Parts: sequence; structure tokens; C-alpha cells
Amino acid sequence: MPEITDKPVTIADYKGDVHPDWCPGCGDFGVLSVLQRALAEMGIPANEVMIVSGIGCSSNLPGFINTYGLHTLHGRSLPIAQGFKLANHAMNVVACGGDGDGYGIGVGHFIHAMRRNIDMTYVVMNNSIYGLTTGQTSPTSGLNMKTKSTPFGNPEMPLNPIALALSAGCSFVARGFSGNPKQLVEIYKAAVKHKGFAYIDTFSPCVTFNKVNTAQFYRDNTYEIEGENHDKTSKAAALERALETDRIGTGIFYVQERSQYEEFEKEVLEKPLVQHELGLSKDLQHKLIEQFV
Amino acid sequence: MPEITDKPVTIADYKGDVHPDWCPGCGDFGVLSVLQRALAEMGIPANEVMIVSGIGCSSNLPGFINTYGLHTLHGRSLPIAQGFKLANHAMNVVACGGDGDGYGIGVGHFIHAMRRNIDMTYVVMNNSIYGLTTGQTSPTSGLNMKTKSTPFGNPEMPLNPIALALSAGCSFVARGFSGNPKQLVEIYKAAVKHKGFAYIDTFSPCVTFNKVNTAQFYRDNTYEIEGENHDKTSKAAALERALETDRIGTGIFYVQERSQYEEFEKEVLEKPLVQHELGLSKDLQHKLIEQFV
Amino acid sequence: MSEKKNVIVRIAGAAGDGIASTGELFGKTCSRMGLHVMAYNAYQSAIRGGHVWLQLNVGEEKTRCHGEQPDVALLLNKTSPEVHIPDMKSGGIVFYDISKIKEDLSVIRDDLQYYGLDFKELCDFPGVSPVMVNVLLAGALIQTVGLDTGVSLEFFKEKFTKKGDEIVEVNQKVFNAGVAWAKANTKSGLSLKGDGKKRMFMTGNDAIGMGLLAGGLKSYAAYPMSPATGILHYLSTQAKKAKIIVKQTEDELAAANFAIGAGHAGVRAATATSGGGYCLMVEAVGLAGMLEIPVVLINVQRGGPSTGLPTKQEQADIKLVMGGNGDFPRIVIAPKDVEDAFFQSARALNLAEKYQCPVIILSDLFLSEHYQTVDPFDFSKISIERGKFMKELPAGAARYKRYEVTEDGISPRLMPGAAGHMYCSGSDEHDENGELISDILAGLPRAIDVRMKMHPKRMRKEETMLKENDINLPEIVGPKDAKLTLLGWGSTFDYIEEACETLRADGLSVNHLHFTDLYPMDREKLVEVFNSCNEIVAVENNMSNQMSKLILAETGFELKRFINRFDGEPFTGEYIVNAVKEKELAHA
Amino acid sequence: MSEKKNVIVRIAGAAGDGIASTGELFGKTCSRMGLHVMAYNAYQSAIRGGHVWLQLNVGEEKTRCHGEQPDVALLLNKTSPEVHIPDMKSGGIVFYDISKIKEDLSVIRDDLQYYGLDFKELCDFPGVSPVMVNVLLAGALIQTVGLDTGVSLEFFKEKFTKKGDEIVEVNQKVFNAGVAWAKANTKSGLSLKGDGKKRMFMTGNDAIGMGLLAGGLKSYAAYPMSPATGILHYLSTQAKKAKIIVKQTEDELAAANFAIGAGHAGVRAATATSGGGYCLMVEAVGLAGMLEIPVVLINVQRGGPSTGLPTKQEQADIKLVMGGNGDFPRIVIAPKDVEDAFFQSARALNLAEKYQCPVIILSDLFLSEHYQTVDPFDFSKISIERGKFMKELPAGAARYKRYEVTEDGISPRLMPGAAGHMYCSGSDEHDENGELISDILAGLPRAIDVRMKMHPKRMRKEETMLKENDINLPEIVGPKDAKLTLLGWGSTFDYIEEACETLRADGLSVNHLHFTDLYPMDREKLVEVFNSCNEIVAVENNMSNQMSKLILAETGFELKRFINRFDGEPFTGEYIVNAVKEKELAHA
Ligand SMILES: Cc1ncc(C[n+]2csc(CCOP(=O)(O)OP(=O)(O)O)c2C)c(N)n1
Ligand SMILES: Cc1ncc(C[n+]2csc(CCOP(=O)(O)OP(=O)(O)O)c2C)c(N)n1
Ligand code: SF4
Ligand code: SF4
Ligand SMILES: [Mg+2]
Ligand SMILES: [Mg+2]
Repeated sequence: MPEITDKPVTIADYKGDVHPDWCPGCGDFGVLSVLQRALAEMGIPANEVMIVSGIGCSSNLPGFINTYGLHTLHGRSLPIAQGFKLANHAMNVVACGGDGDGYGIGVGHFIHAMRRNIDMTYVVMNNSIYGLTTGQTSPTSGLNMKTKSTPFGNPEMPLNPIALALSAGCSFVARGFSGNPKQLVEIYKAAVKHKGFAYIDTFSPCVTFNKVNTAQFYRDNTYEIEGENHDKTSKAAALERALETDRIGTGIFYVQERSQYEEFEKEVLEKPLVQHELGLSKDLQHKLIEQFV
Repeated sequence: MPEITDKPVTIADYKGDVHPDWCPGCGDFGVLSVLQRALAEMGIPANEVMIVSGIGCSSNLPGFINTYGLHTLHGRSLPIAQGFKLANHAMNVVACGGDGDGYGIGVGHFIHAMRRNIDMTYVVMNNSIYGLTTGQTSPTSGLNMKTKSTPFGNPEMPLNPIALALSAGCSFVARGFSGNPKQLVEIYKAAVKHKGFAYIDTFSPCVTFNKVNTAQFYRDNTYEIEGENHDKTSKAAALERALETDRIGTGIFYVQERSQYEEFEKEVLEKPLVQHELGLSKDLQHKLIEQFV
Repeated sequence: MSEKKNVIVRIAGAAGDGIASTGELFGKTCSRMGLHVMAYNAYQSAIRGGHVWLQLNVGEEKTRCHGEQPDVALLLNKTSPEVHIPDMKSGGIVFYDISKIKEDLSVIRDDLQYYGLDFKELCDFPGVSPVMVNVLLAGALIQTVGLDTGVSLEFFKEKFTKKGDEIVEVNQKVFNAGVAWAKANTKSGLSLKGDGKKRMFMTGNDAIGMGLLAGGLKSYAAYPMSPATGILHYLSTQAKKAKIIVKQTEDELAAANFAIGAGHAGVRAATATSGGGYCLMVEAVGLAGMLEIPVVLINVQRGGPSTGLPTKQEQADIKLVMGGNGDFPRIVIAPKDVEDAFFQSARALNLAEKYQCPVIILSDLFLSEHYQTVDPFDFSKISIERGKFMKELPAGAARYKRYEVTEDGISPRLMPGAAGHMYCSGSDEHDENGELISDILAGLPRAIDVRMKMHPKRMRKEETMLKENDINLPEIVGPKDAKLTLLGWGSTFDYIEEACETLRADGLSVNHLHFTDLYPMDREKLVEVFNSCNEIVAVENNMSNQMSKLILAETGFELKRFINRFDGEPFTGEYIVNAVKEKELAHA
Repeated sequence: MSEKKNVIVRIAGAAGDGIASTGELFGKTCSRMGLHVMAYNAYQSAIRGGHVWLQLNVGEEKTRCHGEQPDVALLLNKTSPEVHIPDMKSGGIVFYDISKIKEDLSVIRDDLQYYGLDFKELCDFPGVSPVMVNVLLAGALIQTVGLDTGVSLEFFKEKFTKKGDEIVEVNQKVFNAGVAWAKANTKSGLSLKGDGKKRMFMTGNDAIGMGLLAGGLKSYAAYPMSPATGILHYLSTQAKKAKIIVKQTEDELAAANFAIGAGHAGVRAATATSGGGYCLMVEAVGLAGMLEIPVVLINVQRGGPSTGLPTKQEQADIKLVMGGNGDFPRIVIAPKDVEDAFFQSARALNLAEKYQCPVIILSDLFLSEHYQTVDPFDFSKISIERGKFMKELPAGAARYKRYEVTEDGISPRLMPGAAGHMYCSGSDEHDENGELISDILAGLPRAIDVRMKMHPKRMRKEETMLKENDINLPEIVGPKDAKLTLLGWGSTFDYIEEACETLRADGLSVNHLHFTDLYPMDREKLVEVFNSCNEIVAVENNMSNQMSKLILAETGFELKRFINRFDGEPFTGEYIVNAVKEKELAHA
């Protein structure tokens, strides 16, 4: 019987050496532990995971989990993660970051990553505020919310990231809440399993700078959509729930089975690019030359 | 009786000195002439119009019309136009450009301008191709379409810009076709009149590089949504039409009456910023100092 | 210690322990008494849990430096003793919170006076919360240092008046407990007397913000980024009062271009960010150069490269702000201190309009975030000059040419909106009317001709700036004939001054050559200045001597000796003095 | 004219008139005969309607220049005569389309031979379309210049074989009509004989693309931007064959970061753009510097600033590629010609992996878009060296440290995925394991210590590059002891060479000092090189002498005399020769 090779994966494998420096009570602790649990429960060895983040409190996550990690530039986690994934598609790639990172400065990449549909997971830790820069308005801050950069109230309509993702052609759209780990862990597992781009908006309250969108607020205003027999194969149904204004659904809004990007490149990606021999065959060299003669 | 001051505005007022250098047959000619007609028919003096574009064939438009113009950077027409508008809200500001400019490199600004809802108009000349750079795939190029940058076919799902705009909270969402000037001119007029951010995706075929999305294609596949009693106050109805796959609606999809951005700044914008006296009153100087003492 | 004219105080604890509010209480008590304060804030890129401290150098005369060794420290958390006790001056006083710090501190060092305060015991009255321990310690501190505690009590009143009388009273009570305790238990002999002139206690970011307002700013767009965010925060609160638009945009690309749009419309516009965000503005800066649009861009430098050291000091973005594709005119200004930051910000807006080009202010974390006392600014020194800007043309004026070729390179600028003179400004090369030559003309003789007029026209502005003496030469402070000259730029002014004073007191012959205007450079005049110095040593808060290289590239004058600091900390006078001595740079 | 070894041909018309395809037919006829061709394409930023021309210099020996005055011209539209006839060599031959050009051309100039061809009359057979007039004229041209028309006929076969035999035949028939007409009507006396060695006829962009493939490129991401788009087009067509990923991204921010992600994964990755797009990559370049990720960035310069002259030539992005926030190591290479572009692109990938840093290739519109003949590349000269890259660690290896401090500044690099050695790379300052020091440690003694190790470690790579002779010194071509040295960089190599040859033929004593590696610079060795020259004149395709300033900043050596061109055109040998003579730079 195999012993060493089949050592079961445990949460302990995912525990990092560095203690998270988030404020006590920050929602990001919950996201981190749910992510660790999800990956462990799926039996994915920690070395086969690459977590790519931008910049923000939430983007510090890769430093606190024992996988490979890349902590990059504000707003740029997605292009880096996509470049990485296509270069080594044997790895499980998870991008993560904040609402400012993903919906503010990074929203262009957000839209295009979704229509591109590379097989990866994207977790946005949405606290409706800019945490790391000490509390400015974010794209999901409420209308009229007072923040350090909007002392007279936020004049902009908040984004509806779920609706946006659905419109952008995302093949897996979900929302969770770090204060509901039971549901969240199942969402994360389904997301990692999904073939294609899986996106999860995750409420992760900032206890220090956002006194509106608190854990209590989410406990009071969210409901689990699976409890209402939500049809996750229907984009119309998903949009309808996304546009609800009196309550906030959590769960898997939409799943579409469509070709992940890698299938368009199947000849090239028959094995991971990192495993290709470098350099050209004599024959190919010849062909390249011939084309110009 | 007033004579000179009430001189009626005519299309001739909008004719520029520079002859457009678009390829003969390019859809952009139609957009230009409809825009000229709409502005003239609304009686807006040409000097009260500022047209801001990015870079692309379509973005050359401001050079060909006798208004104020700014021909800027690829993808950046919207932030520049918004900065301009809030600085001089007495002007009518129209931003314009291509699908690459607006939905590719510029899509982040597109999303945020919509939720911000500054009172201006945005015309995207959508030809589903990168024209000026001689024919690469654009965010609205069809799946599997062969272009110079995708000789094996485009592997990415095209964007649905109407759905995106609706999800981003745009308060006026429309689509037209340069080959249907009768409808287009009405749309443009309504857009310019609309208080808030008005967006019109305008099919404007590239005769040189896009052999799929031709004028004939649009003649064959579009229909006018107002002909079907479309309820333009309903976002759900608008989304439903936006997501149609068997035919393409043109017309005004959605209009929402909501505060334009300027209303949040009404004290500041009681008159255009450009008309403010510069420099601080003694009293204000004193207040500024006091705060730190 | 009773004759000392200054006291160095350090307040340390975890992020979230109230360091900033304690500092404000202490600082404002000083500034209102007419004392001088210079403070430095050491923090990290974590909202809580990092170790944070604030050092304040308080003096009866202008303090140039936050100083090295504290006389008094106030320690609020467990990490504090090991970090700060070694730094203290011998005989110094340490106040600490015994609920957090339980060990015997004299084990670390036995030449200090330690006073542990027990909050629970001393503040056992209703309405009190444990987070107020900093107020208790502040009371002890302020009493011990010999400040006027009445000024502090007054401060609570103002600060908390909106929160209600109870809050005011509880704070005052806790504070008084600290005062009483100190009266009973400590003896410092310290006493600081202010001149009674109330001073402002503010940061460089505040001063930049206020300077922009004074200079007629009307539109400000920014995306948050440390250490530039303070400007956004300040201006946001002033927006309604000053009738300006302040817009937090979706990113820095939008911020810079938003400001450019406003500048083109005819209002004064600015944006601010730090290095990483400035990278995203580089394309827009070139656009402003090409379209000849006035705009002020503020880069508050921090430790790099990349995300680097977001809460630490470096002066290493000169190469960045000198970049861009192709050649275009620009001005780069690095203010030397908080007061200068105010005046330079107003001046930058004038220069931007006069030269219709981007003006870049290079601040840095130290200058922008340190608090210090400054005399109230003299607004009358600022006059708003709009250069060749016109809101209208006289009736019957000839067809307006936006990019008219002129001798000084500056074209008359007509505000968009005027009837009959519509023009289009294009980022492609264009002729005097703004018509593009790239589209169908490029390469044809006429287009070559246009290019050969327009490109030099734009670049000629840099010559005009120099000719019209709009670019200040570096200032020489100290004896003209000194044997050693310390050359610095931007925020290091006070530190270098402090070092010079110390070195001169030690009998060395030194002076100080300081750049605030970095670019363009007047080669001839600068070489003359350099040649008038004996031996020059460049002092740069970076590793690669970016300013020295710029000087060399622009003037041919080579600096050969350097004092660098790039560990994330700002210089101090002492650091520079030691470097001069260690490197035997000066042979007295 | 019969003894001439080269012929200059110009083909002119509107965008859309088939200039490029005529050029290809002509060029390939030459290259397959074993002749040498150097071509320059003049076009504008409009898809149709602009005036476009292609000039080809064909010679029996290597041609270094597209030349100034054409011997033969082929004019396809109305604008052509006024633009091109004045440029012709006296006695030259002009073919034109009489359906478009109706006036009497001898009015413009009477020392040329004019031949108007009437397409309708000459090609009155079925299947023919009026757009084929260029094929008719090409037939006349090729016959007149004395080329082997059989080679052209063969070319049609290949080119149109997919479109069917009829298309091939019609083209051949039209072509033959032109040949026949020329035989009957013209007398040029021209005749060019090739050496029979088939050469490639390609652009610099093609060569860069092929060089990247030869160097082991696996991931290419880009956003279209002239004049860099050709690389994207070339690589797209090769993607399946070469098993690489080619991704057109949503913008340049994404392109650079996509490449960085791929580089970090462990494959060779590149991106290309022009100046405006490079502005958007500046932040990412710094990220690669900080995370020590190999990546190749190609900036194909065009006329600036801003959108500038998108279809015109300039070399003015040195300051741009030297920018970024803070200091980080990098390499900048500017290939000197099409062949060099091939080898440098492969080399750049090696250097990027060896030094784990960004490597920037500075090409320009001229180099990247001009067609020329080149001998088939010798792929065996390229070897792929991956430096300290490891796919795995031996079992039982000590805990891996991604950013181990080493003497040469380069840390062993482990491919992500290996079991048991997980690490996180962060763009904040970090320790050897990658752990950030900015979050809760910055300012504490341990963090200062880490910073003072890591920052110099990274910067040390630049010293290592020089020490290991990985940066090539500029090449000296011509007599070592010449009185005058022309200094150039990048794509101007052949022009300067041509100028040197001409000047030497005129009895002047000149040589040529050419930089392909621009940064880092080895000060000592360079100064030695400069000092070995007598008088140096810098030749730069920009206004502000960006390279000369970089040389001054990095080596202290000042260039004082300059030949600049910034009208949008590339240099020509003649232009440089004239400048040398006019400025009396050389006193023979
Ligand atoms: C280009 C750039 N701009 C700005 C910043 C400054 N910055 C760091 S984090 C952040 C936003 C943080 O908000 P979010 O992404 O929501 O993350 P959170 O801290 O709330 O988890 C900003 C603006 C930066 N690092 N880089
Ligand atoms: C930053 C930057 N990247 C790339 C380019 C090159 N470029 C010019 S226009 C264009 C796209 C044109 O497509 P689109 O916006 O759809 O306009 P169209 O020409 O089709 O009207 C591109 C990529 C540029 N000018 N600037
Ligand atoms: S500031 Fe907010 S988001 Fe950041 S760590 Fe603290 S609670 Fe979390
Ligand atoms: S290339 Fe296409 S978009 Fe551009 S001008 Fe021609 S037809 Fe119009
Ligand atoms: Mg957030
Ligand atoms: Mg387009």
C-alpha cells in the first residue's frame, strides 16, 4: 500500500509560517481559513497551488498560506495569474485581492479575464472600502457613504459586481460571506473544481474602516440562494437575483459549461509549457527560414 | 427682432475643414454626419460642443467636425472628458472612439464613468476590429473570427457591451447603426438631451478589415426595438434584449432618471468652474490657517 | 538638563494604540504655546499590529530635525522596550503602561528613569475605557516636560466637543490623573517656554494641499496611494468651502487624465500619487506635454522599487519623472520643507499655466507625512498669473491658431467655448491649427516642415523658462568659501542644515548647496555655482545618486563623493555629521 | 548607367494601391536571384488615402541604405508626381499609370524618361481587374531593371496557389504584358546580376520574432501598437508550429504582467509595444526587477512625444526605458540591424534568465519595419542558457530561499510547483524567504538590516553583468586612429557605415563607434574606448541627445558635437555625409 505518496492532505499543510497581520476581527481571517480548508478537503497538495494577489490588506493573503504565492501590483493580479496559468497549467491558480484591487483599478482585467475563461479561481475579498490605505471609498461603497475621501458622502452608485460578471460572460459566478464558512467552503471547492474562470465575490468585513458593511450587516441581510431552489444554469435567473435590492443572496449564482481557454490551445498545451524542451528542431528552423526566402 | 444672435444652427456650422481620411465606405462617415445633424437639429452652437476621443480610426472624428476637439490617448477619452465636463459644465461634452478604445484598453473607465453618471454622451464606433492598427481582434470580434492577431480564430467570447453598460449602472443605454441614420439621429439627440451619462454603441462597419460584420450583416440582423414596444424604463427588459442571440436590437434600451453627478456638487458648480475667480478670500485663508493652529 | 533648549520625545506602541492622537495632543500643546516641533512618524504597511512610533523634537527655537536619541519616551506596548530603550539618551525618562509591559526594564539598561503607570488603579472612574491609557501617559509626559497642561485641557474641549461634554470631561479627567501622578512621582527638571505665538502644526501634505488652494486649484483628481493620500484627504474636507472639485477616480490613469481634461478646459488642476501610481501616469504626462495643457502632478516618493517600502522614505523617482516617450518640456520641483511645500505648490500652478506644460512636484514620505510647526503662511506672497491664457478673443480677431509658433515657444491659449475659434488638439504631431500631420501627410515635405517647427517650438519652452529666470538656482547656505559643500535636494534641507551647524560648531568649514528646482537646468549658471565651491559632497536619500547623475547629464559637472541613505529612514543631522566624519570628507 | 552596382527604385501611390505587394514581388525577385535589397516604407497613420511609398535599394553587394535619389520610380496615383519627381536622379526612369496621372510630367522636370502605361489597353483580357495596374507596372519595372522575370512568374505561382490557378495565370499575364511593353519601349541599360544565393527578404520585426523563437520563447503577450505589431502578427502565425502561447491582451498593462506571470512560472516570456504602450508597462518592469522575474520587453520606438508620429522614425525612448520608481537592475539592448535583431532577441532571453531581471530591447520603426535581404540565420550560434534556474531541488535539500543573498546578486531560482519548498514572492521589500518586511517590521532594526542586504543584492547584478562580460562594449568599425569618430546606437548602424565609407572615399579619416548594449555601462572600459578616439560626433535620431546624456551620466564622458535628425525620417548615409561636411565636423 502506498504510504508516503498518498499522505492525505490536511489543513496543517496549508498553514503558513507568517502570522497574518490583519486587524483582529478582520473578515480576511475567515477567507484564509476557508480557502485552506477547501484546498485541503479537495486533497490538492499545497505545492500544486499558486496564489496570486494584488495590493491591499486582502492581497497580503498569499504570505499567510503555505502554497506558492505571488504578491504583485495593485490591480494586476489577474493578468499575472493568467500568464502563469497558461505557462504551467498543471498548477491550481487562485487569484485574490480586494474590491479596490479587483473592481476599481483592476476592473478592466476582471472583465476580460471572464470572457477569456482560463481555468482558474478568483476570490475578491469585498469589504466595500480601501482598507490598507486607511479608509477611502471603494467601487462597492454605498451611495452617500462617508469615507476619508468622501467626507460629504460618496456620490457614485456602487458597482454590482455579480451583475457585471454575468454580463462579462463569466462561466462561474458566486458570492459568499466570510462569516458563513459552511457555505463558503462549498463554494470555494466548486469554484476550484470548475473548468474555466470561477469568480467569487466574498464579503469580508473591514472592522476598522467600514462601520456600515459590518459582519452583523451581512448576517442581517444575506440569504442563501440555494435555499430557494435557485437555477444556477440560468443566466436570467442569476441576473434577477443579482439585481435584488432588498436582500443579498449568497451562493453559486451561475455556472456555465463552456470551453475553457486552454482547449483552444490544446496542441500547444498537450503538456505544460514549463515542461517543453526549449529550442527549435532543425526542421522548424528550416521552415522558419524558408518562409522568407 | 434679434438677428445675429438667433442665427439658426445648421449642419454647415458643423462641417470641418479637414476631409476625413477614412477609407471610402467606412461606417464612421455615417456616424460623423449623423452626429453633425443631431447637434445642428438640436440648435446647439458648435462652439458649445467639446468632442473628446481616444486613438483609432474612429477617434479621428474630432478632427473632422467644426467643434472644439481633443484627440487624446488610446483608451483615455472618458477620464479626460469627465475632467473637462466638471471644469466647464456649460459645454456639451461628447466622448467618442472605437471598440478597442472603449471596450478593450478603456473598459475600466467605461464601467466607472457609468456609475458616476456625469452629464455627457459617449459614442462608441463599434466595428468589431482594430482598424487603425490594420485588423487585429477586438473585444467585440466574434468567437473564432480570424484576424491578423488570431490567424487560428479568436478564442475569446465577445463582450456584450449593452449588457455590461446596464450592469454598470449606466443611466442611458442605446445602440444604433451608422447605416440607419434615421434612427441614429434620434438616438443621438435623446442621448445629448439626457441628464447623465448617455452611451450609444454604434455599429460602424470597417470595410477594410472586417469582412464578417459588414453593413449588409447589420442590415440583415438588426431590428428596431422601439418597433416592439420596448419598455425603456425597465432594466430587466433591457437586459433581456441585450442578451438576445438570434437578432440584434437597435434603439434606446434603457433610460433611468437619476441624479447626475453634478447635483452632488451643486454648491461648487453653481457656475462653471472656469468662471470662478481664482484665489482665496481673506476669510477663507484665515480659516485654512486656523484649522492647524 | 534644565538649560536645554529642546527635548526629544518618542511615543511608541502598536498600530491602533492611539499614537497619532497622543502626538496631536502633545504637538498642539507645544505649537499653541509657541514652541517649535518637528516630528517623524515610523509606521508600517499594516493597519493594526505593526509597531509604530512618533518622535517629536520640541524646542524653544526652530527644530530642524526629529533628532536621534529621545530624552523622554512613552511606551504603550510589549514590543516597545526592546526597540526604544537602547535608543534613549542616558538619564532619560521612560513612561510605560504596566498592564502591557510587565518586565523589569532596568535589565535592558540601568541608566534611565522608568515610570510604570497603572491605568486601572489611577483611572477607576465611570465612563473610562482602557484605550485611554495613552491619555493618562500623555498627562504624565506633558507635565514632566514642563508644558502648560491648561493648553492640553483646552485641546480636549475643541477636539471632542462634537462628541459631547462627557467625552471631553472623561478625557480631561484621565489626563489630569496623569498630570497629578507625574507631579507626585517624577522629577525631570525639564521646562520649555514658548514664545506665545501660536503656530500651525501640520504635515507637508497639508501644506501642499493648502498651497494648491492658495494657487487657485479648482480640480483635483487622485487615486489613494501612500504617502500621497493625505493631500486627497485634506482637499476632500476643504472642497465645499473652497469650491473645488475633488474626485477619487478608479485608478491613476484616470486621475492624471481627468486633471488634464480639467486643465484643458481652463481651470487649474492637479493630481498626486506615489511612484507606483506615477508609473501609470507617464503616458498622460507626455500627452500634457504634447497638447500643451497645464497640469500639476505630485509624486510623493516612498521606498522602492515596486511596492517597495510603502511607509518608508526614499528619494529615488527622479529617473521616473524624467521619463516618457519622446521629448517634451516639463518642470520638476522638489520642495525643501513644509513651508516651501506650500509656496511651491502655488507656484507650480502658475508655472504650469505660463508654460502650458506638466509641472511635477517631487515630495517624499518624510516631507509629506512628518508633522512640524510652521508660522502661519503669508498668502499675500502668492499672486496668480495665468500667462497667455484668454477666455475670449476680441471680435474680429484673426482665425485663432492654438499652436502658433512663437519665439518663446508658448502659444496664446484660448479657453474652449469661445465662438468662431473652434480648434482640435491632437496628440499626434500637428500643425499650428492643431491639424494632425500623421494621418495623411507624414513624410510629405509639408509635414516634415511642420514637424521641424512644432517639435522645437515645444522644446524651446525649456529655454524660455531659464531665460526668464523662472527656474531657481540652488541656494547656498553658510559661508561662501567653505572648504566642504554638502549638496542636497528636496526634503533633506533641514537635515543638511542641522548637520552643517553641528559641523561648523565642531570647527569644520562647511556650507550647503540645495536644489529645489531640479529641471530644467541652466548649465552655465550651475557650473559657475559648482565651480565656486571647493569640495562638494552629494547627500542623497537613495542608492544610485539619481540627482547627481541628472546634474552630470545636464551640466557636465560630476559629483564624486556621496552620502547615501536608502534603508528606508530619512536622514538626520547626526547621520550626516557621522558620515562626513567617518568618510573623512572634511579635513578641518 | 550600365556599370552601376546598385539601383534605387521607388514605388508610390495611395494607401491601398498595392504598394506593399508590388514591393514584395520586386523584393523577392531580387532576393531569390541573390541580390541584396534594403527597403524603406514611408506611410501614414491612415488606412487608405494617405500617400505611401516604398523605396528599395538593390545591389549586387550588400546595400546599407535605402538611398536618397531613385533611379527608377513607379507612380500609381495623382499625388505621386509632385512628391517624387523632384527626388529623382537625373536621367532616371518614371513609369506611371495614365488612368490616374494625366498631366504632362516633363513640365515638372525634363531630364527624366517618362513612360505612361495604359492598363485598359494593355490588359484587355478576361478575369482582369483595374487594381492589377500595379502588376503591369511591376512587369515593366522588373524588365527594365534587368531582373530575371522568370523568378517573378514563379513567385506568383506560390503566392496565389491557394487562390487557384486562374488567379495565378491572370497575374502572370498582366505581368508579362508589362514586361513585353518595357522590352518594346524602354532602354535603361540597367542590369543587375545576383550571386544566385537565395536570401531572406524580411523586416526587423520578423527577425525579432524569429529570434525570440530561436531563443526558446514560450509565451508572448502583446497589445497591438505600431510599429511593434508586426512581431505579434508574425508570432501569431507561428504559434501552433512553434508550440507557444501568443495572447493579444486587453491592454499593455495586461500584456507586460501576463509575460511576467509566465516568466515567473518558468518559461521564457516576452512582450512588445511602442513608446506610448511602454509607458503603461513601466510599473510592471519595476515589479519584474523587484520580484527578480526574467522577462523581455521590446520597445519599438516611433516618433514622439505622445501619439506623435506613429508611422515615423525616432530614437527617443531611452529616458523612458531607464525610468521606473526606485532603483532596480535592468539591461537595455538596441540591435543594430535586421540580422542583429534576430540574435539579440535570442540573447535577451538568455540574459533575462541569467540575471532574473527585465531585459529591454529598443528597436525602432525603421529597423522593425524596413524590409531587407539577409543571409539565412545560423541557428547554431544560439545556445539556450538558463542560469540558476532549477525545476526541482534534490531530496533533502535545505529549506529553499528564493531571495538568498549571494555575492553575484543572483539567487538560485526554483520553479514554482516543487514539493516542500513553497515560497511567496512579494513586491514589497522582503527577506531572503520572500517574507515582507513592510507590513509589521519596517523601521525595526531587523527590517533595516534586511533592506540593506536585499536592495544592494539586487543592484549588484548590474556589476555582475559587467564583470562577467555579458554587456558588450561598443564596436569600432574602420581605422582605429581615425581623426573623426561617428558614434551611433541601434538601428543607425548601416547608415553610419555607409556615411563612413563615402567620407573615407572622399579622403576623410573617419571611423564608427557603435553601441548595441546601452545599459549597464562599464565606465572604465568605455572611457578608455572614448579616449582612444580623436574627435567624436554623436549621431542620434532624436532632438535631445538621449544616448549622449546617458553616456555622460554613466561614464562622465561628454559628447560635444552632434548630428541629429528628428523630422520623422531615418538617417541616410548621404544625410550624415552632408551633415559632417556642412558642420565642417571633419577637417580632412
Ligand atoms: C498603482 C497603485 N495605486 C495605489 C496603490 C495604493 N493602494 C494600496 S492598497 C489600495 C487599495 C486597497 O483596497 P482594496 O483593494 O479594497 O483592499 P483592502 O485593503 O480593502 O483589502 C491602494 C489604493 C498602490 N499600491 N498601487
Ligand atoms: C497605449 C496605446 N496602445 C496601443 C495603441 C495603438 N492603437 C492605436 S488605435 C488602436 C486600436 C484601434 O481600434 P479601435 O479602438 O476599435 O478603433 P478603430 O480604428 O477600429 O476605429 C490601437 C491598439 C496606442 N495608440 N496607444
Ligand atoms: S484595515 Fe480593515 S481590511 Fe485591513 S486588516 Fe484591518 S480590518 Fe482588515
Ligand atoms: S480601416 Fe476600417 S475603420 Fe479604419 S477608416 Fe478604413 S474602413 Fe474605417
Ligand atoms: Mg477593500
Ligand atoms: Mg474598432
